[in-house]
Amino acid sequence: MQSGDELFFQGVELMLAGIGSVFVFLIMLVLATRTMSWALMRFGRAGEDDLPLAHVAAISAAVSAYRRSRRVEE
Amino acid sequence: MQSGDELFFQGVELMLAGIGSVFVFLIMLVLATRTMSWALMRFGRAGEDDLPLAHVAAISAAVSAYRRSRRVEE
Amino acid sequence: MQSGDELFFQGVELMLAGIGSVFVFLIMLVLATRTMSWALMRFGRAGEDDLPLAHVAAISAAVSAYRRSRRVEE
Amino acid sequence: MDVISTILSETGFAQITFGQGVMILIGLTLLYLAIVRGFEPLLLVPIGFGGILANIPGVDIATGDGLLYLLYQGGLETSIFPLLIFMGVGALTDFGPVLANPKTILLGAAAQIGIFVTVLGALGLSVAGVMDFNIAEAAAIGIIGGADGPTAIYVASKLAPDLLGAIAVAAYSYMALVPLIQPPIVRALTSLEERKIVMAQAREVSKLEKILFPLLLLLLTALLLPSAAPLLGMLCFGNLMRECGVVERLSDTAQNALINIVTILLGLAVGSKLGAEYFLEWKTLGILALGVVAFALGTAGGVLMAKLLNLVVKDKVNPIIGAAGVSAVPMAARVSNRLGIEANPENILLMHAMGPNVAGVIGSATAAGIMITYVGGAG
Amino acid sequence: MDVISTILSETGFAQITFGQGVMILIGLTLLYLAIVRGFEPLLLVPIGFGGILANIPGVDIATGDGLLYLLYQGGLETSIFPLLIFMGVGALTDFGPVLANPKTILLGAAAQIGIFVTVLGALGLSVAGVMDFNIAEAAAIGIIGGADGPTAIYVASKLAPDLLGAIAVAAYSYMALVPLIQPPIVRALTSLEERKIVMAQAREVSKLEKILFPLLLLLLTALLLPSAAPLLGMLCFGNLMRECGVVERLSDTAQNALINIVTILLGLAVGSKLGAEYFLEWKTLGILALGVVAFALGTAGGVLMAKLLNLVVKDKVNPIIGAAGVSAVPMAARVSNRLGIEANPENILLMHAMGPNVAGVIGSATAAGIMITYVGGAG
Amino acid sequence: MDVISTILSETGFAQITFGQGVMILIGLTLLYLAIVRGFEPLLLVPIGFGGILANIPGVDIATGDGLLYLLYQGGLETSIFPLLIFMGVGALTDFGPVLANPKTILLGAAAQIGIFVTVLGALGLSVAGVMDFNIAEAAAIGIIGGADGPTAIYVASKLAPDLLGAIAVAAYSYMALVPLIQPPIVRALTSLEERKIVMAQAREVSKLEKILFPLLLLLLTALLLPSAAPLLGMLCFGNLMRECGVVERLSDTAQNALINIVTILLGLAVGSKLGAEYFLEWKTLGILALGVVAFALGTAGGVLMAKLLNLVVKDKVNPIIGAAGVSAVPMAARVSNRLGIEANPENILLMHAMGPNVAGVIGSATAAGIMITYVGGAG
Ligand code: NA
Ligand code: NA
Ligand code: NA
Repeated sequence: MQSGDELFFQGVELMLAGIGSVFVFLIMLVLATRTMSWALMRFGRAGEDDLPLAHVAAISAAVSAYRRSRRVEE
Repeated sequence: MQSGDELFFQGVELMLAGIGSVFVFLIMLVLATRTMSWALMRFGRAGEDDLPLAHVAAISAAVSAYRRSRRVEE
Repeated sequence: MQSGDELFFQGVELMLAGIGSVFVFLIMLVLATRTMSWALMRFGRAGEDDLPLAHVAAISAAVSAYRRSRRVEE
Repeated sequence: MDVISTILSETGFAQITFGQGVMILIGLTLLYLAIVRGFEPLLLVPIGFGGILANIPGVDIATGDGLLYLLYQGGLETSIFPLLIFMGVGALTDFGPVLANPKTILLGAAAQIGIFVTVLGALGLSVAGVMDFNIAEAAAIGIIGGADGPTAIYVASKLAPDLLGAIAVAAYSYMALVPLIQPPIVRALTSLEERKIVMAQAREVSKLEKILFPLLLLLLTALLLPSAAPLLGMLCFGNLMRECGVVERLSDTAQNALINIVTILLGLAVGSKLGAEYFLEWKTLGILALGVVAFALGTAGGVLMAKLLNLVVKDKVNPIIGAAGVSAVPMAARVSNRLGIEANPENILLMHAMGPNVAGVIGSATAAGIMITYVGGAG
Repeated sequence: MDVISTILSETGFAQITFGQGVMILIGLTLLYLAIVRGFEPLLLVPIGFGGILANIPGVDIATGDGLLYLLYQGGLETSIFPLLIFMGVGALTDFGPVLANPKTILLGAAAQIGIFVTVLGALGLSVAGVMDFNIAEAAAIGIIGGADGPTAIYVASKLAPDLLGAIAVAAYSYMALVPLIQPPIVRALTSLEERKIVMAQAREVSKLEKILFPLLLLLLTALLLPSAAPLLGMLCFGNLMRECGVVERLSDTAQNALINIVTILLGLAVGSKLGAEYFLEWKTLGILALGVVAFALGTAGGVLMAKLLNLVVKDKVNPIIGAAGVSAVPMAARVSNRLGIEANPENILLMHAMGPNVAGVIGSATAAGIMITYVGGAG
Repeated sequence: MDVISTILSETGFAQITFGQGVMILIGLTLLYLAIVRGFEPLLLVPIGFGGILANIPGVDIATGDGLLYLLYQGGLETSIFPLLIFMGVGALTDFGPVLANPKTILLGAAAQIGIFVTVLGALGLSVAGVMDFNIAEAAAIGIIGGADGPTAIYVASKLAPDLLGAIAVAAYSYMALVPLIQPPIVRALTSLEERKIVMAQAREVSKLEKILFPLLLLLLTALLLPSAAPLLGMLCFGNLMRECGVVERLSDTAQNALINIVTILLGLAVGSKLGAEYFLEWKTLGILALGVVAFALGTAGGVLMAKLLNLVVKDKVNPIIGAAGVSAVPMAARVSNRLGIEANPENILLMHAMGPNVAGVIGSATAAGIMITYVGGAG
């Protein structure tokens, strides 16, 4: 059980942290959105030059790289 | 375990009570339906003069009345 | 735990039995399909001369036959 | 080789029992009736197919962790499926004819007599030593006479789950056989003069009446017969969504996607109770016999109540429409219409018959509530 | 006879409590508001009806193995229903206005201030001894100010399940009352000159931006605020299905059959928490009072943030659209539009207001994640 | 302040592991392939998105009581989702081409050779010490060669749940890559003369044949291979609803709302097995390598069987359509058609290829039944 003061202090803490977090998160979203839109306008759509089978190779490479990195640690 | 006579008597009881209940219920439904239709024709649609926010007040009043009534009992 | 040889032998067994079963099953399906199509062309659609209530009689007869056969066994 | 003998021993040929073979044939019969004869296909196609699946040997489908058993457990043991179907039925039902002529509700009441007389009959068979039904089973069998599939399934799943398969098959079969069962009874109990009665044109029903009716029925249920509240409550909910005009998209889904999905799953779940061990019992014969008695008595009850009503009311009722009180919506109303045209080619009874027809749904749900209360309390 | 007294003792009349009677009237009031007044009918019809069902005496509907309890247990305790609704909301939402003018996201952020101030207010009432809310309950009440139904239900089901009924009723009622709550606040905080501001035509948004936006939001959530990932993740998933253009049939189902089915079931499940024992508490009055405070503060926060923004940005923002940041999609955006036309009949703010409006959905889901993290960690 | 450090420590940045980051990139790759490249988007969009959700750190989504885990538990551990999908596939499939030319079923049989050879290959890798697959895992991997998503998911969920994510990704990826994998194999195994063979116009198939076919298949399954009855039974049930003509509304729902809902939920549930701990294993590389081998061998098996058939039958079969026997409906049939046009611009093989194509679905479900029987009995 907590005293009324503690409870109220928790509320203040939650309010400040909450408002802060919402703003930080949504400001990041504004920046990310602007950056994305800018990048798309700047560079247009990426070329489609990769080989279709390349993705299996890519996934394989990722798994393989990961496992190798693990082995080093173990 | 019950004897055959008891079982059959239960059946008679269920039959009479069941038929009776169905009729009572549906006769009440006939009366209620007639009353509703009559009332709607007689009084037409109620006026729309209440304030929209009134409902929150109404719910609040109901809860409040209920809690007060409880307090008396407790 | 099983040895590698056992495991591989199991694989060979599963491969042979599996390929065999798939073929047996699907060859039976080819035969059944051909037979059905042939029968439908040969005999056309069966007459619709049975009495509609007959099905309850049929189900009853089936249940009854089954129960009688059980009684003999018991 | 070892593996070949394993595979051979796992074939259906090696494992099938005589009972399973019989049940597969019965399942095929149900599919035949549904597809070729048009017997309540929306339910009998899934039930019949489910019945076949339930009798495939050597694999868990209606048992263990098989799909049909999981559907049974999740949707029938909990009553969720029949209650959602009832919501959909509510969303599909227009209670206008009942509102236009409320006295037809009494026909829907009288047609439930068959239910309770049949319960007595089932117990009579027990007392006579012919069958061995307890009171819960007798009550579940009686509900077949309610001529309403989801109600019968709801009651059977609560009071007599092992008989569920046979009760559902009987209920839907006899609903499909209404055009055969009812006409001779109606003709025997009425004169040609009576069957020629032309009923007054029904009055217009206002939108507001239609909105208030499900609420009225709900409140009456809450105050008089709470045990019927799950079934009637969901019926009223569906109907309120239909009539209130502000939740079109929910009403539309309740009438289409949702009721269709639940119908498929419900049918398969009912099929799980068509295993040979449940269905191939003498009790099934008793259920089939008692079911047709219940339908016949209900039909007679409705017709006789209409004749009784005519002794006291000014606007005469054509007694044919009493037969529609059993429910079996909309088949029984159509049969009434046909019998009316037979007696008087200019007499279109369809809308008049819809009143007792939908009232019969309320009547059998009421009866279901009473059964559950009584058997829970006394049985 | 014994059976008659049994049946009489089982009627609702014999068993109903005063509290249940009051709750049935409240349920009817909610239905009246939904149907006649058009208050969020898609949710308040099922919730109001569920509330009546939950207060029918003597039968397990919202308790035991009753339908409403099973729906609550299966869909709300697990959070499955609100998450699937969020997926549907994502599939129904066009984030184009946000992409065209990302700074409006800040309005959606500021409008969440009401949430957190209300939490403090709820705790203040506790400290003052007026009410007795713990921190989890205070957090759940604050979320009403998010003006987003599924978010409020999601948070309440996790943090304060006993208050779920009252919180849902408050959230949907005030969302419906946005046209009454917001205009005086907006007029008080802005000058006519400000309300006349004409905003620049929004730019075209490309298909690719729309496809990438939900992925961007998902990644940001994953990296910054994982506790919001269930809600925001499903929102993004629905939105990606909508925008990606290759899964039309899934998107269509998520926007129609699926969201409708879940809405019906969710509403009934919420109704299960409108039992008298949950709702007829002083706490409910506190929730109703705090809810309107939260809405008012959120509105003010959005408007003031717009004025603040105008101090620094070149393209001025009409501060009215700050009010749309509370969410209450699309009601609040329409209110903004009406206020704009009132000030300047040629000023169509609707599309501009949709930006903060949908950003407000993201904002309150963000706030929900923070609440759950904080209360889980500290409460 | 304490709360800030709490919140910071709860961010994704603070908690994400290297493995989770890799998996999120793989999830994005799958979405790219699905959306931009059109790789089986109906499944790979939900699977890819689910894979990202499953790797968000610090929140229960694919674990504990998170949505994806609940979907996995409720729909995949029980096999309900793949079985309902199979019902929908049945409702979407026209078996007319199979009935018109039943010998094409043999092509669908031969194309399953790839499944079993791959099982042996997987075990060979184990014996050689390269990988460590047990027999259940090897069987589940082999089924990738069945080129049928729900079958692969069904088998993997029963025999090797930890490999489910990798197997599903491999199955759907290679199904999408059929236009790349098959043509070189077909060209290598056939002469231009053979590829130019024009097949006789298929005969008309009667409605009654189409109705009886699913029942015939069901009975054969019941008698010969009960372990395939859940999958094939649901396929037949869906197909019977489609063809019988009396349950249009159920068939329509099975083909649309129901299969779409289940597809969304299934995809997310599969995503729950794309956690780094399941997917980032050497075994995944083995699965990807073996999967393409299985597809290639299946293609070769179908083509060679067609050439074998031509030694004995009068009406020659164009061996290209043997490749369609792998299933991958309808992609493989379209590839066959394109190869036919390449050899002879007037040769439209599409309808002929649909025969082995849908027979391949039956073939891989058969193989699935055998795997489950054998591994259950011997493994
Ligand atoms: Na009835
Ligand atoms: Na909000
Ligand atoms: Na296949």
